[in-house]
Amino acid sequence: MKYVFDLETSARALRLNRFLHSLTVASKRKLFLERPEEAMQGLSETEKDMVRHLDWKALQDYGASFFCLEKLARTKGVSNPEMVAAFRGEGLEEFLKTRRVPGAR
Amino acid sequence: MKYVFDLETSARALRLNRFLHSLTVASKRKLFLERPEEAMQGLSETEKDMVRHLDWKALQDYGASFFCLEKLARTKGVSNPEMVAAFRGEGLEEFLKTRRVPGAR
Amino acid sequence: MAKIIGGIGTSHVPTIGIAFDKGRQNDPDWKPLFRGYEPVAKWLAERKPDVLFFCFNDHATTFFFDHYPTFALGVSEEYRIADEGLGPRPIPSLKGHAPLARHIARSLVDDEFDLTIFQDLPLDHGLHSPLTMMWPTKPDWPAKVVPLVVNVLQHPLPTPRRCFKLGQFLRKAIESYPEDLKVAIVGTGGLSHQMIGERAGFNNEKWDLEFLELIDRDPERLARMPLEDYMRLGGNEGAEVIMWLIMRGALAPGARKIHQSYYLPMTTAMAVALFE
Amino acid sequence: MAKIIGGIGTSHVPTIGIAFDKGRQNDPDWKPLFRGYEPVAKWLAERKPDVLFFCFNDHATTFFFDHYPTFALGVSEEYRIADEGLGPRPIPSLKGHAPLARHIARSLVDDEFDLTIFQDLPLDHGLHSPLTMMWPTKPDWPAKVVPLVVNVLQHPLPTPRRCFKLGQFLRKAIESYPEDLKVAIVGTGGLSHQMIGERAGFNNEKWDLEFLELIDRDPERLARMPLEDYMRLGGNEGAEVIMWLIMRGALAPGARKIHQSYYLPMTTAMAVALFE
Ligand SMILES: [Fe+3]
Ligand SMILES: [Fe+3]
Repeated sequence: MKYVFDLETSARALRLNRFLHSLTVASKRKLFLERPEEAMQGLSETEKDMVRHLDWKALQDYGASFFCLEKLARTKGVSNPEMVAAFRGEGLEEFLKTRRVPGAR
Repeated sequence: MKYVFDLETSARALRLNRFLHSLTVASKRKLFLERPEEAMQGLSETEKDMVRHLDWKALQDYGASFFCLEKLARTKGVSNPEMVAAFRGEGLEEFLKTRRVPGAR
Repeated sequence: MAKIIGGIGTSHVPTIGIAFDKGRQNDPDWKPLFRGYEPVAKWLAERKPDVLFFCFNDHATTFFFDHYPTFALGVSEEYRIADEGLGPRPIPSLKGHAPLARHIARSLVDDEFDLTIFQDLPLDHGLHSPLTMMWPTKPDWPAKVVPLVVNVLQHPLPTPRRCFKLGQFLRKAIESYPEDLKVAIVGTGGLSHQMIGERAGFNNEKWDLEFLELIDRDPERLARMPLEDYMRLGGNEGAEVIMWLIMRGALAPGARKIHQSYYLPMTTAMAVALFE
Repeated sequence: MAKIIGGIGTSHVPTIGIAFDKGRQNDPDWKPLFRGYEPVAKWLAERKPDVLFFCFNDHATTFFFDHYPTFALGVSEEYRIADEGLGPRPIPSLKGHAPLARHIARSLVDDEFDLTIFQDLPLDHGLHSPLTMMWPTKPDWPAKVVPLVVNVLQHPLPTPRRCFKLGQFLRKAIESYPEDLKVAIVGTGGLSHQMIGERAGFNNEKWDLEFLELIDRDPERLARMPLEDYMRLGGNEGAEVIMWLIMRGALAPGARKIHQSYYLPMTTAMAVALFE
């Protein structure tokens, strides 16, 4: 898989990415944190499930833009290295061992 | 006055044009027709007054885009020939006399 | 390979769509307009293009001035009908040819056209007021569209030369699409009209007829004309005919006009022309 | 006449902004980064440009994929700080140089760049994470910005050659502005990083240092490289360094790099370079 965010991917995952993007709005974040199921109305069951479990790798493979995923990560207090580790199929600690300055995040 | 809708005009009248443009949304139109003052919240007093009086010429001179004004005209049941007549400083009947097929509107 | 089978130039006045929706085909005030489109509708019914590539402008309906593109290409499978203040017209949603549109996007961006890409947005009368004059709406549209939205509202506008060049590279883009598709190009807008200022109501039949001649015989000359000349000759809003240049640029240089109709009932000169 | 006094290339990693906001200037993990920006901050304090022209990308914050521009130029007097999921950063709204921006818009559209024009939209860390390393935020920003948002997210992206050419015409646009203004160009992004896929966490220090050399000595060679090479060498997301080419294209051909710093602590190689 090449993981290039192209027009085909963009179209396929537009609804999911729109939801993720909506978390840039404070009131949407609040709703999502307090009543996630209500906030996710309109997503498919597959999409909801990936979001419920913060399954970063599944979300990515489905077509979520990394930059839209960042909005979900910030909302849930997850750092980028945690997401990157998940994409690599590693735990955070394992990933940080490969970095020069593990504290710089 | 050249009446070219350029970036300076666009910036100057952005708030007014945004209001006019919002009338493409059915719920905004309904609000405007039922409770115009509430719908116009956020506009300046000058802007509100021009909208209240459907003062097409003043709205145009202020920087309203013709295509945004069309949204207000449709909402209020005003035809384009009526607006055009107002810009010329004529009444509708007077303007229609200058047209080849006055019924084609 | 995909092939361009012809081109259509047409006005996109909103009242054309309203006249259609109200069934005014035989109203004496509108009959000449409908008659003028009949040869075009017939040509489309016979030649059966798989895709109409539509060059038109949005009228501050879907696109607003806080984020305004010069050229915006639609890449969706479907486009809703926009609400312009009277509710959406009672016509089916448009079907987009997404794979062709995405191919065109890649080809044009590679050839240094700085496109905006849009999807899942509704389209206004700029596209579908002429479309209902040419294509049946029942039981559904007969084929698909690819929409190209052009800025002719907020200056600076693209130059006439840029529009013509875009057409030429659009031809290259379409002809490099691997599937066998028949594509017709539609350029919309004009002819002469001015909706604003003291000169509102302005028309120029002489220039209109000259334009209809030049777009056939000498489009390069139109491409060299500055936008200011279009505004002076055809009215501020009439300058939108630069969108016909995209269509003309996409046709084979030897393409010829095989039909033309011109009708000037009210504020905008309504024209349709067919090229093959 | 306006004059380009120099250029800056810089990463725009969001953690740079967070480190600044948390006052990590002397944290051993961040100190090397802050040190690297000191000569740039000093140069700006001394040379006092009136305007920073910023080439950067939005991160699906203000611009969403339903309407996505290749090149979007901001023409506002002011830009709010965007909320990217943590609330807006505690820094002042940015002041835009609207008259210069509008002049650039006219000049570039005339030179066949198909810009999207935006106004009254908030800007994300792509612009202000590097900005706070170089400019004081108190009592307010010392001068104005003109933002150019580039698509490096949704393929097709503009070609490296197109970016370089845009820089060259940007120079022409700025130099034809009648007012005496000192302008510095900032190109942001990179260096090597990949945030997605099995290769997430990828870096390439060798390529990064080569890039920092070529952007100084042989930008034409960088302009000729296909985007695929940038992605292969610098990672999918690292390909965003094509935005440095806009900056480099806008500088005098004889401009030279007078400072460089490189720091690779985590997932993205952070670099800053100054040209005069
Ligand atoms: Fe129009
Ligand atoms: Fe970035």
